[in-house]
Amino acid sequence: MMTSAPQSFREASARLRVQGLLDAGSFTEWLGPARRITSPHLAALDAPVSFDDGVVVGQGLLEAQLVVVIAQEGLFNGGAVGEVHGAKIRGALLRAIEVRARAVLLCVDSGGVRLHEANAGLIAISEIMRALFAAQAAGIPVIALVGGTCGAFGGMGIVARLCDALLISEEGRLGLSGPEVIETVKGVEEFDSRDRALVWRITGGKIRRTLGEATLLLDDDIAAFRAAAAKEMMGSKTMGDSPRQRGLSPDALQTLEAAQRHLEARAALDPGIRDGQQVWQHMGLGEEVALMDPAEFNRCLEARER
Amino acid sequence: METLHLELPSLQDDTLSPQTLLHGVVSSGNLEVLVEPGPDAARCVFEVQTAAHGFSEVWQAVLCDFASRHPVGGLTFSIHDAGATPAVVSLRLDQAYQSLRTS
Amino acid sequence: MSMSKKALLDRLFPAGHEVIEAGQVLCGWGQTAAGRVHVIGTTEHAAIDTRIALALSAAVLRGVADDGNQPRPIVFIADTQGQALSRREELLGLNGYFAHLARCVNLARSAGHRLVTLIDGEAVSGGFLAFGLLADVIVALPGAEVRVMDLRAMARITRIPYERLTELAGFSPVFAPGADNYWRMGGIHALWTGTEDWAAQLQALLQGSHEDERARLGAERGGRKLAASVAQEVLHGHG
Amino acid sequence: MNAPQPHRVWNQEAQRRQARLQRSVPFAHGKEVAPADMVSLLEALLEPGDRVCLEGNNQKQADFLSESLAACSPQRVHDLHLVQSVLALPSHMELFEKGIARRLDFSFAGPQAHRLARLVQSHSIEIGAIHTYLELFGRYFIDLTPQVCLIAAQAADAEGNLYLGSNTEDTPVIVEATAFKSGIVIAQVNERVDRLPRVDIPAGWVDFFVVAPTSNHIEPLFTRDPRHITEIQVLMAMMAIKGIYAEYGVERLNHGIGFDTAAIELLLPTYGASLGLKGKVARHWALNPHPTLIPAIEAGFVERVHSFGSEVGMEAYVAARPDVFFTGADGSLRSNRAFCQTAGLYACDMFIGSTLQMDLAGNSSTATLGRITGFGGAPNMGSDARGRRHASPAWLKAGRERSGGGTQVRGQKLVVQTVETWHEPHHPTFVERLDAWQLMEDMGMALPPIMIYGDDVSHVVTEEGIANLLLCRSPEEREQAIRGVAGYTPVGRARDRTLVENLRDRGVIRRPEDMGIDVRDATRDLLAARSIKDLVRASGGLYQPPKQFRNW
Repeated sequence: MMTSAPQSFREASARLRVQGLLDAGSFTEWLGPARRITSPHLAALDAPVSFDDGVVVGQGLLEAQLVVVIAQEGLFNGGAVGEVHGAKIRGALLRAIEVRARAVLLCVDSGGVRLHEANAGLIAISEIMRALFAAQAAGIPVIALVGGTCGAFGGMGIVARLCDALLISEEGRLGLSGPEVIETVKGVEEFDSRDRALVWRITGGKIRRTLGEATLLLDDDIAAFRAAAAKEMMGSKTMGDSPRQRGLSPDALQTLEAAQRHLEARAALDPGIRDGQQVWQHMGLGEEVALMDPAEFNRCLEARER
Repeated sequence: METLHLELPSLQDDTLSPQTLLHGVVSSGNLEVLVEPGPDAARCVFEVQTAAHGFSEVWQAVLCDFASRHPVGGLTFSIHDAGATPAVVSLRLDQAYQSLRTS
Repeated sequence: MSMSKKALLDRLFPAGHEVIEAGQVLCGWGQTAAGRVHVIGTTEHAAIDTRIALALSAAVLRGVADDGNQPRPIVFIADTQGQALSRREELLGLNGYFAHLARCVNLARSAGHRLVTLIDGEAVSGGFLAFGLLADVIVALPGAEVRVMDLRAMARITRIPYERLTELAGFSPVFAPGADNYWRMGGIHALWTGTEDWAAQLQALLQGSHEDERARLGAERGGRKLAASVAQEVLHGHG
Repeated sequence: MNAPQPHRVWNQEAQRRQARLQRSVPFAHGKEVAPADMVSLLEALLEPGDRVCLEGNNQKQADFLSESLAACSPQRVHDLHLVQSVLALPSHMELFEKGIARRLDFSFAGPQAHRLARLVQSHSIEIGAIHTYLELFGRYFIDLTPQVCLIAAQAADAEGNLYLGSNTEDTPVIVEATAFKSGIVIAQVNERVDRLPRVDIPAGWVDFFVVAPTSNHIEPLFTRDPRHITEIQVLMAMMAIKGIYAEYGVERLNHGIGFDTAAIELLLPTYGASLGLKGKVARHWALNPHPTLIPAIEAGFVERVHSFGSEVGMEAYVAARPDVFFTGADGSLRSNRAFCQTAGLYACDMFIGSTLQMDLAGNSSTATLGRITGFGGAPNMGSDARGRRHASPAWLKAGRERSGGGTQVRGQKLVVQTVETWHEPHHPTFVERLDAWQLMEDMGMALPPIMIYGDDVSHVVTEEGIANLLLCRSPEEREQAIRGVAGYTPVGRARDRTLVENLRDRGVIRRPEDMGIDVRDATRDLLAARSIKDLVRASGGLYQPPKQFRNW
């Protein structure tokens, strides 16, 4: 009836994201909701459970290429990782190796560890990290997609940064400790979590892209995420010519040594810089940054990076 | 959590696809509903787990209306509810039914 | 260096060690019966910030580069209260520094370094995830506190009464702080007591598999019944 | 014979004013008072028992003056009688807690509703009455004229002329009542400038001004983030637009604030346009500059808006749309609460707003136990003005429906309540008895604090449908019409199903499907903006939302 707006990635459920990212009708879910593998730990605390424990995993096609897709549901317990939830992600990463997937699409939408099963969640995230390394070692690129309501925080903020590419929307957030936690412990002067503009200048898609932590800034549009993920997948090396292999590769060491220098340089930024605004000022960018749309913003940064 | 089991008469629609379907999300004021084939073509089964206590009468009323509004005989609806209002419950059930028809 | 850390090193490496502490970061070597091992870690319940994360990753990279084709084991001493809580650190992308550290640790594993973590003091949440928890073998020393969050804070955030949490913590290892809980869940391989010969025990850990066996361990020990089976089902199941 | 009494003095008020000014001399340089001297000045000129108006509406607040008053010694300043629109600041409450003020006549106490109720119960405060805005403004000229008013303005010049900027709000009516009845007018300003953009209050009406250390506080009360609009609210907005706006051809209207009405504003340019309603409904508004109205303005739906006050972040947008908004020569919004309330009461054909509770007679209230919120402007907007004489199609049609085919001598304002049947699992909107009755008993009030009287309500919109109360012919029908849209609340489940179906057949109750609305179409995709960022885009970058609403 009406001309429909682009389908918001942020507003879509994990299931709808999966549907929109993959070629139509190509998705097969593993351990789907009908299996009812819910969290016994939530139930023990009389908290609501979900049929898929808040994460959808399976395989499908992206531009006719076999991919594994993992999508956390940010609205269920803040997308937090519990025992079942974590095991599903780990299993899916390992299965990507088995089925020789062309890539893994990891839709991170999580505050980190689920407190109701905190110990299981913490170990699970460590296991996810190991499985992710294994997939990468097998030459399968893992692409993080961040644009949900919870962003990528805690252990899942680390996991997102382990991926080969990180696609983020302006609404997406990426960090370690949530602003509320910092405010609670260190006081409102350190971090006013109610100042949304500040929160986004510290953790939001634009500043993450500016610092090179995100590969690309995207519109809040599932189709934009799909197109960017496909491009990343096609641009990545295929299994045959992967530089990642068992044993010490001089390549890998040098890459990490270069990353070390890069991160050291960033940490040496003027200690007075505590706000994304200052980072942009430091780069000679002004107020105009705020209203630039993602395409314009990527172009602006690419021009500087060249 | 409170649980509720309800079996209600309803017409059957043979054209509905027999696959299972999950609709909605368990988050504050919302619910998820899993639709699956049920045991009896003339009845529909509801399994509800809800965080809101003391609302079994309201649930009964909402689900009765739903079962009489649509031909959902032969289906089972399993619901995890995190405090949805009856309006949201009805809407999600209607949407789930609609998805069944179009999938 | 604190007396306790020095005593720990003396006990682990009676044949000698040379470990420097600078800004809550430990770095050096210890002598075992099987040869030298790298010692890398944190002290005084360090809140891991970008500086510490960079010092740790630099130490790991140096170890990998120096050893070349003769990778020696790395012993991590974990003593961390978690990640630093700071706006500037978040702005810098602390999670990215942790990811980098994790990559370096994984590089060391790929290069054939055996990785052993000894928890001496505290091991909390993000600070633990970044390096200690990634080792091939993880050991809690006596008095080690391992946790994500204490129960009072957890009660406040989850709005579950504290009394209910403490009651449940009595029989479930899944959320309450405690090295023994992590042992039951397979996240910690061994709990050492005060009376054993730690040098010999460490020695025994310096060889072994690089596989991640924690989920299986958790199932065997009964503390984590689903992680292994669920991952296996996803890996081999049919939908 | 009534001969003039020989000894009667006819200018006692003016003499008293002179004495006050005399006592203030040491603390002022001409009209300008240093912030540090403000407490001394107030202590010098105020007298126990004075009627004081401390300007503060739900937007701008004379916060510095309020804090200064609260810092006065209760030995010197006490038993004041406050006559003011809104109690919003903690310092307002301190005045009563310290005994500086004792009696209160007011309209609204949203943020301080709990504290106010506690003060009433501990007898620390005497409440004269809780008013609507127009009522209180009226009494400023009859029996509640302030002796001293403490107001807020944007800027002053050296002589004491004042510029009010976008938030004129209550200032003119307060100053008018005070200055022309020998009162003292004291203003706090954000800045002193050599030349004002325009003079809103002439220096001759102003006795003192102070440049406050920080700019006066303004709450962005009328900003609703479209992110939080639900599908249910979209559905209700569709019903309201198709079943009421289109049906009656409502051209002149006021919206209450809330997500329900924000949804309507955001559906006009999409759903409304698809029904061909552009230019036919919602053309003239009495409304604050709601950011959610931007898409409808840009789409050409909205022709004119007059405002009670302004809204933070809308300044540049308003200045760039002078054909739509009332603006001064300097470009800034000209708002005026008293005039806009009058406009809402007499010149609008419809009010639509939400409430927390409604009873079987259609009476509604936002009062809940332990809170005295008061009324604000809704009762004026949401009432049929019996003084109205001019006709319009919407007014005539509603009047025809009410008269039921009898001789029609008047029209009827459309007063629409749009509510979800439950606002939370344990809080049904429809109730047998309003909490307001209990509150009345607890607080010793003369009447229950009812926001909108049931006999003024023309329509109730819920997710279940629309009840047209104009068509009800008896209290029983009215009750069943309300039950018939009350969903699964206890009130709704106690409906007489036969009677309700009867009412549906007569069009008294209409379900979405009766209006040709497919519930499946009610998705957030219909919203012309789904985020604050979308609103900024729609405004061409002119709307500058406050930081708590931005994510950039």
